[in-house]
Amino acid sequence: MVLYHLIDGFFLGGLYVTIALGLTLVFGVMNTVNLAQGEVLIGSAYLTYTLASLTHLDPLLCLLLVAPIMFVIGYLVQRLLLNPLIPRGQETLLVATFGLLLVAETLFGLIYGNNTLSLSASYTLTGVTIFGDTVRTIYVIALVAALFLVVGTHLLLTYLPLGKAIRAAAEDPGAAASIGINVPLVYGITFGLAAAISAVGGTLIGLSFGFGPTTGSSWLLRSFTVIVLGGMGSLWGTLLGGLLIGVLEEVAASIVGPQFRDLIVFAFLVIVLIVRPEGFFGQRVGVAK
Amino acid sequence: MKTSPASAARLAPAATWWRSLSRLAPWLGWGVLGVLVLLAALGPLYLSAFDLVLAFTLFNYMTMAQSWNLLGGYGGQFSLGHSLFVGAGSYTIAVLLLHSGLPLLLDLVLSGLLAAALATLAALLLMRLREAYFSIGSLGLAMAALTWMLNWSFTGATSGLNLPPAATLDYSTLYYLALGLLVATTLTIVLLVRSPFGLRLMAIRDDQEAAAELGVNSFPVKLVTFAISAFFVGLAGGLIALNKLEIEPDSAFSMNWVITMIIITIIGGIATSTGPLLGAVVFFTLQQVLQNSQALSSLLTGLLLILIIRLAPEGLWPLALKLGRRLGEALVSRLDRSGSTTTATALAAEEAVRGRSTLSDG
Amino acid sequence: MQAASTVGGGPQQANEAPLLVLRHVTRRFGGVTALNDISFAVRSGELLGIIGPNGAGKSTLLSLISGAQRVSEGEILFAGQRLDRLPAHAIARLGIGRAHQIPRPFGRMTVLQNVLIPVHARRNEDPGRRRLSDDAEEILRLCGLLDRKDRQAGSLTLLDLKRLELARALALRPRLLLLDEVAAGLVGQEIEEITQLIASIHARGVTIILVEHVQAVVRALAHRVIVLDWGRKIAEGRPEEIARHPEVIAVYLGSEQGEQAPAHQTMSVSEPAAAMAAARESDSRHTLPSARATSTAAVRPSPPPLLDVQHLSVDYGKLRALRSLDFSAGTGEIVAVVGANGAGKTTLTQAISGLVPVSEGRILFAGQEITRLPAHQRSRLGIALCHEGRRLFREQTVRENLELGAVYATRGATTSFAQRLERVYDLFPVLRERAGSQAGRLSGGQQQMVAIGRALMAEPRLLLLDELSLGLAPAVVDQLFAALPQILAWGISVVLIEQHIQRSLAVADRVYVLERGRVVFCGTPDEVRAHPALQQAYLGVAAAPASPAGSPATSEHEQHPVSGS
Amino acid sequence: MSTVCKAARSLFLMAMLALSMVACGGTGGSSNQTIVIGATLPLTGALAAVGVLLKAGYQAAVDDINAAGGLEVNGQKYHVNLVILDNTSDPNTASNQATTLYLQNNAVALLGPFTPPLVIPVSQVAERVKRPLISTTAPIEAWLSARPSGWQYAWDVFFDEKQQTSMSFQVANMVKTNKRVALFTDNEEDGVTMGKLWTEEAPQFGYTIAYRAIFPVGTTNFSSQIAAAKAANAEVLITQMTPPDAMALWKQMKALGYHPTIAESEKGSSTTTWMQALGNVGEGALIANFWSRSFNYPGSQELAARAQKAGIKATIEQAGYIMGYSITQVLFDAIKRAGSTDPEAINRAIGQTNKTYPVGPIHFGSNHADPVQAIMLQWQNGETVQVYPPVSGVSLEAPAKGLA
Repeated sequence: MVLYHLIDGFFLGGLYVTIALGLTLVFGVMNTVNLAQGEVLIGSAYLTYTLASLTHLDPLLCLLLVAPIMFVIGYLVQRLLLNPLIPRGQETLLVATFGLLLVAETLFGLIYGNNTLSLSASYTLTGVTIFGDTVRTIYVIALVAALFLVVGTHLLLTYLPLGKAIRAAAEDPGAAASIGINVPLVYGITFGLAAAISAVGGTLIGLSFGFGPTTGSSWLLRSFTVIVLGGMGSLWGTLLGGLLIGVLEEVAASIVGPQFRDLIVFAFLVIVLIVRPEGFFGQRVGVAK
Repeated sequence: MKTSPASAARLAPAATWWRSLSRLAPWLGWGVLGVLVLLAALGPLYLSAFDLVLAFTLFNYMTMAQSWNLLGGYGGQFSLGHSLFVGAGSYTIAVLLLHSGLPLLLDLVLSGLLAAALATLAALLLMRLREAYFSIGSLGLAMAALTWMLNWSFTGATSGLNLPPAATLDYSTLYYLALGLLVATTLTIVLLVRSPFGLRLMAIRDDQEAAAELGVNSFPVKLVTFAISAFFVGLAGGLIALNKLEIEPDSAFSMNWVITMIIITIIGGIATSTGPLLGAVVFFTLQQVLQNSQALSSLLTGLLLILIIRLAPEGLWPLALKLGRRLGEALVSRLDRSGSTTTATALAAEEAVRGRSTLSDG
Repeated sequence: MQAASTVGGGPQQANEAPLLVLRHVTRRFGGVTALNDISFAVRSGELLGIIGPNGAGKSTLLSLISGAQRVSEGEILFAGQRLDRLPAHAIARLGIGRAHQIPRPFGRMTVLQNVLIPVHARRNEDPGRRRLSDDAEEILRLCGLLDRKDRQAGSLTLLDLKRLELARALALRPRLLLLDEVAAGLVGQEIEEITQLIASIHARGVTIILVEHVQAVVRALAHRVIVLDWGRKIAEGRPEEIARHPEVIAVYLGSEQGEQAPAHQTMSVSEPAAAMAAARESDSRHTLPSARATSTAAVRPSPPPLLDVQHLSVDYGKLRALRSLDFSAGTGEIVAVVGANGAGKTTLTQAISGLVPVSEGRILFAGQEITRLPAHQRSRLGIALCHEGRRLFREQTVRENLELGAVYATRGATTSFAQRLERVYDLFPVLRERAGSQAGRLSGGQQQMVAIGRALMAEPRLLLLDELSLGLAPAVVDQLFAALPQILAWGISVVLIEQHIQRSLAVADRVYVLERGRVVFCGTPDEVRAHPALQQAYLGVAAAPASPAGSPATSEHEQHPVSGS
Repeated sequence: MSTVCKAARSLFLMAMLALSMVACGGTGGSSNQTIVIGATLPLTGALAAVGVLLKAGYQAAVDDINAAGGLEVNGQKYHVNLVILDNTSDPNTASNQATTLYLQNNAVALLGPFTPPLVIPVSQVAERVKRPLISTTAPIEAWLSARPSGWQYAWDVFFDEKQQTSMSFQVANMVKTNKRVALFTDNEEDGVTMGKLWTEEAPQFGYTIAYRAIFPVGTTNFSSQIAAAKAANAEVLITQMTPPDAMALWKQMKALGYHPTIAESEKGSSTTTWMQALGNVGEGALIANFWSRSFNYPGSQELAARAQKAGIKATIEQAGYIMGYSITQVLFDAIKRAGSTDPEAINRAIGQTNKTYPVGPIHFGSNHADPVQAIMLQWQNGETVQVYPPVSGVSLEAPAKGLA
């Protein structure tokens, strides 16, 4: 049974990675905590839902369109709203993203109603046998997606000119600007990229569980735990943090009972922050290799 | 008042008039204060039961935002965990009323004290964290407390507690309690901010390292600020429980409390002592007017927040002061040019009073 | 001022046990050793000067004493008590006050409130609130800030902020005062005022450690001087001795050029009296702008210059950093910009490259107006900036840094990426070897090469080099300067900011002398060498520090016409 | 000086507010010809699906009485004004809105929201202002325990949970199982109360609780618990959890290959979103209710038809509509009987209710609660049908089709 919790938590952790990655990217590059991350996730799920019910395509296939749309939305939000606020400091950005959270939550309710929706696909109802235990196929897909996203983001940041520009802008916006990097553009792209990555996380949430207008905040809290554990803004830290939180949740739930699952996760969040605010793995995206 | 020397010379009569008004300001202030205290104290005489309930809720909003502002505004510690203290206050008074024979007022004070004790503990834990880390840490603590309360059978777990019917106070008593708490909170915070302690607090906010090199020990300052802020929020939580008579974790520890405090403070003006009061009026009015369409209400609140942070990040109160001062100056100069200082309107007088105190509005 | 009565005594009482002792103090940041095995003692009532080039570790040293930073090794004793284990606030309450080089006011509080903070910190002698605020006002009067006590600290001018720094440190009623470049960014009258202020504080018996770039101030005040270079103590002695110390000369002037220009060296360093005389001869800055106008017109190249800066003003909040400044650089030129710290050199390069907004004036580049263009677009037009402090992307490799320089830069480049990379590698062969290393792991000299290389990768038409040799060993500096002719040969114009003044004069076609945000002189290196304005601006020697000046308050009003707005 | 100024300014604002309150105070009054009835309902948020059904039911009853010329009290016809506020499923808001409705809108009585977390705070307000409230919520036990001294002004109509628990096992008895039960309940009031009852009652019917899971609302991943239930070889599944959580559980049981014979989904499958979200997986889920098409109380079929026309198609949703309609009628009858709009009189009259309404006979006990008859429904082909007590033409599908 313990082995089962480990395995299940591990795969579930993959899902957590996909939801926290966007937060990591934004914090790593812009030093901003995006309080509306939950709404980015849920918004993507709604978009996928709309597209899937219009076209009857597979939700994961819909991502091909949803991710670019989320990219554009993220880009525009950053350029039009957040970018002018950057000089005013973190607090201002916190409040601005908080305003976005309120607006987005309400809009979801107005547009889609308040019922819990979920995305359907054949693989959400099947399992895969691993070491003799059955794990939901969608979790396996999530883990693969997580690995794909982390490695992909890493490659992008490391090898593509755009990625290098992102890292340069993260490390020293002034120096970056003076070698020809359009820093606001890079920030906008980063935010858009984070939103596009979150589109994957959001769609996976919709497939694995369900979502309503107000579900976002619980995923925001989950994401916080993941990135705090991994070291705020660290790419590989997010991967490790997500997997660890997944395992921790499942194992803790099995030991002290599922009703204490959240208590343990939040207590863990606080303890990690107090003991090692920089997290346990690695450094910020912008400066991490 | 930033009239340049040259223009001041040109506008001599009006400027004199202006200055003499400013000198009158404190007396004007005392006068208005007296009238208002009287008006508020006599509330139950001319207000309906429903108005009393509204005022009760509004006063609590003001108290909570004011307290949050002490830590978040003057102290620069952007707490996302203040819901914890609302819940702690609510639960303390409920538990005491149910299990102890202590008088109600003492229970109320104890609920504030317990919140303060919890805050001291929280401050010890979160002391090292700054900026986003502090915010997330405080949020984590509040969420941990909520999940704990959801499972604690002593406080009824998810069902929560029901206050004994004997604890039912009439609306005018609740009104006076909330009013008293608001006045006490505002006075305490205004005095505190003006005291050496307040100076130290703001110095830490502006530059903790520089403050340390000038002999400011940030540790006790942060600790006490956190405790005081939580004390008043805890008292407000106790009052809320006394009004609702029924509490359960999800609403007592709801994130909505801290969200409300932040929205009110930001809208009204962070790190000003009038801002939270004004913000509460704006927020509460919006809530009441639009209570038939909650969606529109929260949509507008969100948009208002974004607009404020984008266009007037200091908040409405400093904005109003700025506009008022500009208007006042324009009026003075116009009056002076036309040479008639006789038609001194009440409006201009008020602007003068307001404009004068901007400089001191920390 | 109460300090006099409490502390008592003055420089005369210097025989007792030292007030402050540093023993083998070392401070490391990660792999970098900022201070290496520093030992010295300060007697009660002494005024100790600490000098050294930028990056020598002076500010770090003060941070260790004030407790803002922890020592890595060694110990610090104050009146026999260990300081290095105490938190900063406890050290402050022992009576150690510090004024920062870059003022750190509590910007949202008033001037009086700023000063009240340290006044309240002296709790053990609390004689009641009324007395304390009287005390604060007394200190503000002493520092010439009394009439501005209700202003928001964030709205003060630089001089006033420096005064506020001093006032706050004094309000601790310190036994030991740590002054970090209090005169930096000030000139002439202002330096004089601050010097007098320090002298009067010292006369009241306060022991002072003075870190200072403006040597005139050090010379006028210090009993003893310690010279730091690159974290090491290289000399210690009386000010006159230090001025003749060969290693100090090397540090300030560079070994090679120091020999090549013996005449100048004699004048500027070895003979302070002569320097002062020269300064007096030049009398005041106020005559200089006209001189500047004529000489600028004469020297300005006849075809339209590549870079033409007209009446440029830059403000940082209330502080005007550049004042209606004219500047130009022609194709194929090396233009040197010299001036004291805070004269506006870095601001000039940043304004040209678009990193700070321009308040007034225009900037033309290759005939195109770029005044309002964002930084990255200017870079793409061919303006490359090599930042002070290098500002490499430390976690990325050398090659990645170079690539980043190329990818987003100049449009219409004539050479291919590979060609440019080869050129940079040929220029600095060591970079080819270290191509795969993380930039942050290189030595300072190599990092500077990467920084220059990164700027060159854009195939710029104008290269702005801000503090080319800052904190580098002479041998490395030689290497860097040797690269300049090659860079010129590629058709790149250079604007050079360099603290090794003789070196920059040796390579420059033209020289601008900046002082307090203005061009006070412009001409060929020879003209500059012959002109006393250089000494005035670079060494900050204004009128003789000893002569008493008028009341600070009145002169302040004349100096800052904008301060009231 | 500025301290004084500041305090003065603060108070000035308060005065402005006080004045504005006085100004607003008079607006909500009722004319002689109008009776105001209020309701704070969860029209958005987690419980919105049920809230809109109750709203439609309340509104239909009020429309009917107004169409008939109004409510006749003491020979005079009153127009009924129903004021409905949306509490976004938030207890704090519900409490505030109840106060508003009573004191500001001068509602003589309130119709209730739904579920204990919302009904209890509103009931407390009713007690405080001493005006009646009729609500419908399960479990009654949780509602009763909230005020040990007994409710004076709040009334509740719902089926009795004891009856419901026994029914769960009686339904399970209809097919052959190993009588091992996996019990999933969340930690909300109803989950806690019901979980306890099922655990207590199981032995009487010869069932063992082979696996018991308690978890917070909002739990998303149930893999471990499902694995444990599977390992415990439980063929009977009983759950009481919110719709989102129940849907997540059902999907995951399907994915992980857990095939219970009996699968009861209390609360979770109470609206058509169940089938919309789950598709075929939701088939075969059981849920207790108080009304089905087989009921033939006066007016009940007509109401069902009206609900159908209003877009409320599933039987289980029509039940909510009919319940809403019925308790509104209970209130109207009480007002008529009271012969005045005095809340005290109305409250007394409610206690005397004894009549058959579309939802069934209603008669309050001394504890202010009325247990109506419970029945068991099963989702079959996207619709709920009554499987217990058995009706002709319908049979219990087991094992649960969606999970098989």
